[in-house]
Amino acid sequence: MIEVTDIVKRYGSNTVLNNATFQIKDGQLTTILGPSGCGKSTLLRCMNRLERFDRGRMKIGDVEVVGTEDRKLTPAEEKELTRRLRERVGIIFQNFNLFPHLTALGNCMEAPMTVKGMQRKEAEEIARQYLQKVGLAEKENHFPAQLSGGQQQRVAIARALAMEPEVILFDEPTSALDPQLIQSVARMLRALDSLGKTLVVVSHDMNFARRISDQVIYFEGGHAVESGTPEEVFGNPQKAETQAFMRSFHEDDDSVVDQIATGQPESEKLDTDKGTRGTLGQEE
Amino acid sequence: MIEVTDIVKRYGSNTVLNNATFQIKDGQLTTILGPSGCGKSTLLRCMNRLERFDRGRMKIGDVEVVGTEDRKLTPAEEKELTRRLRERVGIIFQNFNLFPHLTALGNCMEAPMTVKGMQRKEAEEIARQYLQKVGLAEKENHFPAQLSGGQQQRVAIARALAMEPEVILFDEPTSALDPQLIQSVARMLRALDSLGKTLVVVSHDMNFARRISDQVIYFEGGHAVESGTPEEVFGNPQKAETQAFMRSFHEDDDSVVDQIATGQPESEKLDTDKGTRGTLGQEE
Amino acid sequence: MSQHLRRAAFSLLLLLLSFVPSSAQTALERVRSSGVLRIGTDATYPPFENKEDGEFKGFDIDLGNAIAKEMGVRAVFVNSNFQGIFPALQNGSFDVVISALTITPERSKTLLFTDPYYDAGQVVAIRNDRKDIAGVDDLRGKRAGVQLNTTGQFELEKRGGVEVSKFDTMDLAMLALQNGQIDAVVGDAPTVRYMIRQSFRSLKTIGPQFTDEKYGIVLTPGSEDLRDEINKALKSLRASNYNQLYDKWFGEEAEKAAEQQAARTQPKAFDLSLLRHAWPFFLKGVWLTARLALLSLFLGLPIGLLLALARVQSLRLLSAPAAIYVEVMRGTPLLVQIIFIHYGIPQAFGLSSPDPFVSGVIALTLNSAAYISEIIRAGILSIDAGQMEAGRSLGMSHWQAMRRIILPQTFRRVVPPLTNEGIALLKDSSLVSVLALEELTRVGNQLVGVYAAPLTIWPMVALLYLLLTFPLTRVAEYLERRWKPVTRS
Amino acid sequence: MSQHLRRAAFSLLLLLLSFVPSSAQTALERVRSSGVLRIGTDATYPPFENKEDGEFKGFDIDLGNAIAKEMGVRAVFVNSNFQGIFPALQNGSFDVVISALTITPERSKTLLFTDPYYDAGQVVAIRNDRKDIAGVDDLRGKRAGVQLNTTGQFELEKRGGVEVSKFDTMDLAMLALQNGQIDAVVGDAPTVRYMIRQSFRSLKTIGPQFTDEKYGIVLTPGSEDLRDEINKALKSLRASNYNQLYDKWFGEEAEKAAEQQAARTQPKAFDLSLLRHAWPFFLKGVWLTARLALLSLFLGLPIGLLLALARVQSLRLLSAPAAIYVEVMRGTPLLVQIIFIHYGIPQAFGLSSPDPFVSGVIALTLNSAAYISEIIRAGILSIDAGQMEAGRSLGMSHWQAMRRIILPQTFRRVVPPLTNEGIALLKDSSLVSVLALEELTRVGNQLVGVYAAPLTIWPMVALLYLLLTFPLTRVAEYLERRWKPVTRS
Ligand SMILES: Nc1ncnc2c1ncn2[C@@H]1O[C@H](COP(=O)(O)OP(=O)(O)OP(=O)(O)O)[C@@H](O)[C@H]1O
Ligand SMILES: Nc1ncnc2c1ncn2[C@@H]1O[C@H](COP(=O)(O)OP(=O)(O)OP(=O)(O)O)[C@@H](O)[C@H]1O
Ligand SMILES: [Mg+2]
Ligand SMILES: [Mg+2]
Repeated sequence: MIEVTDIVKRYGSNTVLNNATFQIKDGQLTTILGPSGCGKSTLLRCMNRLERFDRGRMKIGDVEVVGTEDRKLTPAEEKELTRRLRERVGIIFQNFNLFPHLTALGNCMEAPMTVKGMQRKEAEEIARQYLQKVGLAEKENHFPAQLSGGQQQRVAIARALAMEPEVILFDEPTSALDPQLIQSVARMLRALDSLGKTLVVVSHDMNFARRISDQVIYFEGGHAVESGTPEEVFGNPQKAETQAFMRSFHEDDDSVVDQIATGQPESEKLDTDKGTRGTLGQEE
Repeated sequence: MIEVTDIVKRYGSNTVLNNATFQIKDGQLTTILGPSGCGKSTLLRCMNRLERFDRGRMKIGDVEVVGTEDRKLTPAEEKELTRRLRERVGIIFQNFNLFPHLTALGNCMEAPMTVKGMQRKEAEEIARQYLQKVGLAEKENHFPAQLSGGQQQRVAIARALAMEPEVILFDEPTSALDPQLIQSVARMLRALDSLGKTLVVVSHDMNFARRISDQVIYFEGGHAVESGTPEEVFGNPQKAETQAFMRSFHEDDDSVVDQIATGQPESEKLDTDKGTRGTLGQEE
Repeated sequence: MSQHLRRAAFSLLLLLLSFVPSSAQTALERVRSSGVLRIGTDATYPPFENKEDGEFKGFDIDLGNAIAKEMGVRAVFVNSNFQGIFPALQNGSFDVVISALTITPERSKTLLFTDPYYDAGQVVAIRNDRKDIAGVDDLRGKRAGVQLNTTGQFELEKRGGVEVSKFDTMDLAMLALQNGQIDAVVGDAPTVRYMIRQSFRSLKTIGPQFTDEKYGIVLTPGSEDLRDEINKALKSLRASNYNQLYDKWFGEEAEKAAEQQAARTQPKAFDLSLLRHAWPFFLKGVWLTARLALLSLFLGLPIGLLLALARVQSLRLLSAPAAIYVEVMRGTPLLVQIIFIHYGIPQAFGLSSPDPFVSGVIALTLNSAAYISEIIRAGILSIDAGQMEAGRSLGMSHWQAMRRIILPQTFRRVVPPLTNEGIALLKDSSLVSVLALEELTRVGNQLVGVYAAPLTIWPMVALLYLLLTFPLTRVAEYLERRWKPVTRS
Repeated sequence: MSQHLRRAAFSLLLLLLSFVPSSAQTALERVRSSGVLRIGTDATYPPFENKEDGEFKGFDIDLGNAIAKEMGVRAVFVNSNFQGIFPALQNGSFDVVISALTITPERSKTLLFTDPYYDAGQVVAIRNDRKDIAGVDDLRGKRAGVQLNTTGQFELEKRGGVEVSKFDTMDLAMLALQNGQIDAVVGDAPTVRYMIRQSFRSLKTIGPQFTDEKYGIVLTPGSEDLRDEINKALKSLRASNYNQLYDKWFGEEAEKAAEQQAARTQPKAFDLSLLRHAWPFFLKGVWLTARLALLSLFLGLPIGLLLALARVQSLRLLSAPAAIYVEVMRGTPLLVQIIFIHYGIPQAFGLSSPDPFVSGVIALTLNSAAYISEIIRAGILSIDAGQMEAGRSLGMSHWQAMRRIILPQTFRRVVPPLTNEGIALLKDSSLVSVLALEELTRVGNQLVGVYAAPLTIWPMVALLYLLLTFPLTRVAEYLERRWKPVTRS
């Protein structure tokens, strides 16, 4: 069970997470949707304690974290907390952060060996197994710089999975993947999910989201606007923001295509960064 | 007019581009589709002369490039060639490569000032204008590290556009973007295209591709398998590979969803890296 | 007293001998009429003369006063550092110099000496626990320490049969003796005694002084009348209270008093009062060192940058020579480079050697440039290749991308190692003392020779270097903070 | 001849005097019965003795042969470097030493000298174009150069009235003279003449030798009979062909011949033949320097690493002391640190000083660690923050991530600046010569004193340092290539 309650995170004056609140049941696959810059990555980073949030509470399993303004932790406490948190929670970064000095295989073996103290052979096996699953069996000896975007992303996935955490946070696991790979990733997530793992996936790929999630959370302006089953959220969204966001996602509805062509006014509403998002339409 | 003829590019033994051949008319918007690792990024990098290809010919406007095996260039020639090529051709990288020491604005001003020798004010104007277009007006003073994935990607787009090249190469311009932004990017591309610019877009986003392109090229195993209008390529693809690839892209067709759920055999065909792409299905 | 000082003073003297002020009166008349005897002294040589909280103290002082009294005039003391004392005497700043000056034929050529007033011979110092040495003659076949080029050394070598270890400075000899590395030390009696009292309580002097260096009062040639008058005074003093005067400063109870006094301050603390006398020397040294290091650093940076740029680009024609330059300049000792630049090259081209300072700066610059270039090169290579690609793809030339994209990111990364280099330069600059440039280290050496307290002077030198590096490191810290790359959190 | 060498040899001698081999025969009997006179010589001091392509040549050689002939025996020459020559004589490796040895009371105490056979006094050297100096007496008020602690210096100071510039080595004095920075040079006649012929053609000697140092043949105490025999031989030689022998080596045509010979080889090329004599000394120096530098580097690396790690983590308790350590160790001069570690600290704790080598290594290690730490710190900071995050997010502790993720990427980046530091260490190690350790630079200084060719010895020293740095830079290059981060293209 993951409970996030009224989390607030600021960068200087810029409030990135603004009383975000939601729950996720164990063993569920939850997709977080939302416009760019709404705080999705930040949220995941907070859940993995890569960043500390200012206020609010967060409970992952039996690990509880509170905002720094509510309670300052001693270095020792902090250390213990992160250790316990991270042995449960794995994350896949939006920008991969692969280890450039290690091969694909090395990237996946490193943590099992150092953290879990596995033997080289054992770690190698596991690493291979997951590289297999993401279809990179034969690139195992390439260094990150020798891999394509998609391949890098898949190495990142394999690296996280190799630690076999209970909770896995994916920051756009498919951004650089083609439909086929998206499917196999989908399949993988499903399988993990059916293995009782809790999955939190940030994604822009609606089809993907709709297809695989048990729960969908729509994020905007730093807080969870709406959450429910895919059917509910995609089917008949309650909140205005959600509706606006969804409307832009019905490719089969050709009117959209026209919209785009003519760049009609409603696009002005599509503002997420509080900055006016210009459209070349205006210039035409 | 861009003509690419029998281009071959190897990394050691690994042949990444394998007699790739295609044409692109001036002022057209061409989308290159294809599985991960099939050589799309490499192709773009070659078109921008960031990498040299081994054999074949490439003609962009009046600039002609031939493979290194066919003809070795003197440093002077090389220099002149890249200069002429790059003042026509701009590229947006899959991994952005923003300048970390410069703000979003700085990133967009740098080239106009150093290359075109613009005055600071002038460059600032142009930079602002394009940041506007990608909806980052109010993040202009953020450093890359302070930007979300999507925002970074948009800065990269603005940075390339600010140089106002005739040909623009996009390596997955929408990977990190939400549907709304994808639309505005689509709109932008359209507009550029209507400004007579030639656009080459590598994308995994079928809807996006179908929606905006004049021409679609399907890439696999390092060469252009099939090319034509979106209708042709998506509607009734000729080649087997294309068909297989397309099949995985009909979300409305629920059978796919089942496929995924059950992970049925045909998924074995979905192999692009020549490595067997495992599926957790097998384990279930 | 330090060789360097003596030689420096002497050369200055020769230089200034030319313009002796022509005065109507004779020296004696001047003194009589004015009723004051102006005495120059370098009050940095206890127990003969030093200043304790503004008061002149010491044997020479008392003697000066006594003599003045005899002559029925008043003594006025003028403090002058040793390098300036003869010129000052020459241009009439004072009438005589009483400053523990040994009478040497060398000086007698150009100066006027009174009769000797103090017998400062050589003595032998040993460890208190040493029984088998009762005098200089027992040094046969033993190891005796001396200061390089002092009477002590020449004496022992004349006598022979002693293994003479020559130390740059007296204090090092004393340390060696204390640590049992040598059997004895031979040197000027007062100096040795003073040192023992001050810092080497575990040592003692033995036997009589076995040579005689005599101290005399100095006047300018032409003031014979005054000289004779002073000699008269000295004679009558010897008859009267010279002895109690002597005892006051060198007698048993004097020793005791001094020892008690010293005992109170044992182990010798960091004696700031020394600074009062030493600071002009230190200042000169610090200033020279700073100039050498900073100049070389700022000249070395651009050269180093160019070398680095030459090495990271593909044209062998540029990179190869740069690589060789670095290999050679780093590979060969700076000292050799200095000697070659100052002596070798001019000789090769039949030119006369340049100003030592210039040679020094050139050598330090060319040398540091090699090291700097490697630091910068490493920085450049540490920048992600994607950055250059991005720059180039935007149409920048290799150099434009370097200048605008790579180097700005490089510099913030190489600040710490560059600071290393800057500091190293401060130290290496001490090598130019081979060109007889008196930078900080050299000055330290000289002062340790003058004062008995090595464990006071050296920390002082160290401190001054520390003070020199301090601004450097502060600036570096500032730049590091200022240029800190912005990170996500 | 170099002070160092003389002293070193002498101490060795004293050491070995104890076990003189007891032999049934007297020295003379031994020679007669064997029919050979075994002569020890250090064939590195032309024109008295040197080896030209395996052949002993020189005045002493001819003399030796002549004497043997007189005695009706055959002369056999044994080459021995100067440091070993007396011990060798002692343990009977040869019967006599003929090696341009000055007769000194010092030596007479422990060795047996024959009557003098050569008069090597002091001479004055000036520039060929100098007219106003005809002899030593004209040096009044002029600047004369001498080698530190040589008869030349003592003589001039005895006479006084001359401004004496003391140079560490004779060659520097000659260079200064040639460059017109001084008016004259005073030194041992043969040496000065030889130097002029070899490397300073623009100089000349003037006037007679104004002192007499006499060379004698050396025997061990106890071989008086042989000594007397040799004196006889010498006497009869003087009566017969001593003069032509002298002229052969020092007469006009000898000079001419030598000059022509020298002229042929002007400007003096890099004379490898010197190496033949010098290599044992060089070897010792190189070996010591290498040991000092490598030891300190390898001990300094881990310490530097720890310091760096202490500074990049958040706990002030660790980072603050590390920062201070670096500030102080970089801020203060290595020389001072060496002196304090070797003298100061032991004295403070009343211990006796450690072995100089140990002190040297400790000082160099602690000093370099400070510089190394800054280099490594800069490397760590240059790694993208995402790397640490990735490591931590996988559950690694800060230190695990450091060890496995950050440092491996760091090291490849800091190879060049670390190489800088390693090379700097090679040079800085020369400072330990203050503890009388004879590392490469010191050896160079000594040899330049022995041989007349500074512009041959110094390049040699430089070359040797170059050879020392070479492996270092090669290894660095290898590591750089080996660790080159894999890039896209
Ligand atoms: N270090 C920082 N300083 C200031 N603002 C920051 C910093 N890091 C992130 N931000 C801001 O926080 C907001 C949220 O960033 P975040 O990366 O969480 O967005 P996101 O939801 O992941 O967007 P995307 O889908 O594009 O990745 C963005 O507007 C960004 O500009
Ligand atoms: N330096 C290299 N050495 C060896 N192989 C490389 C190197 N760089 C790329 N490759 C291989 O070239 C192939 C094509 O890479 P490329 O980045 O062009 O693929 P892509 O089509 O862009 O894939 P994606 O859509 O995932 O970005 C990949 O299989 C990759 O492993
Ligand atoms: Mg994000
Ligand atoms: Mg790609």
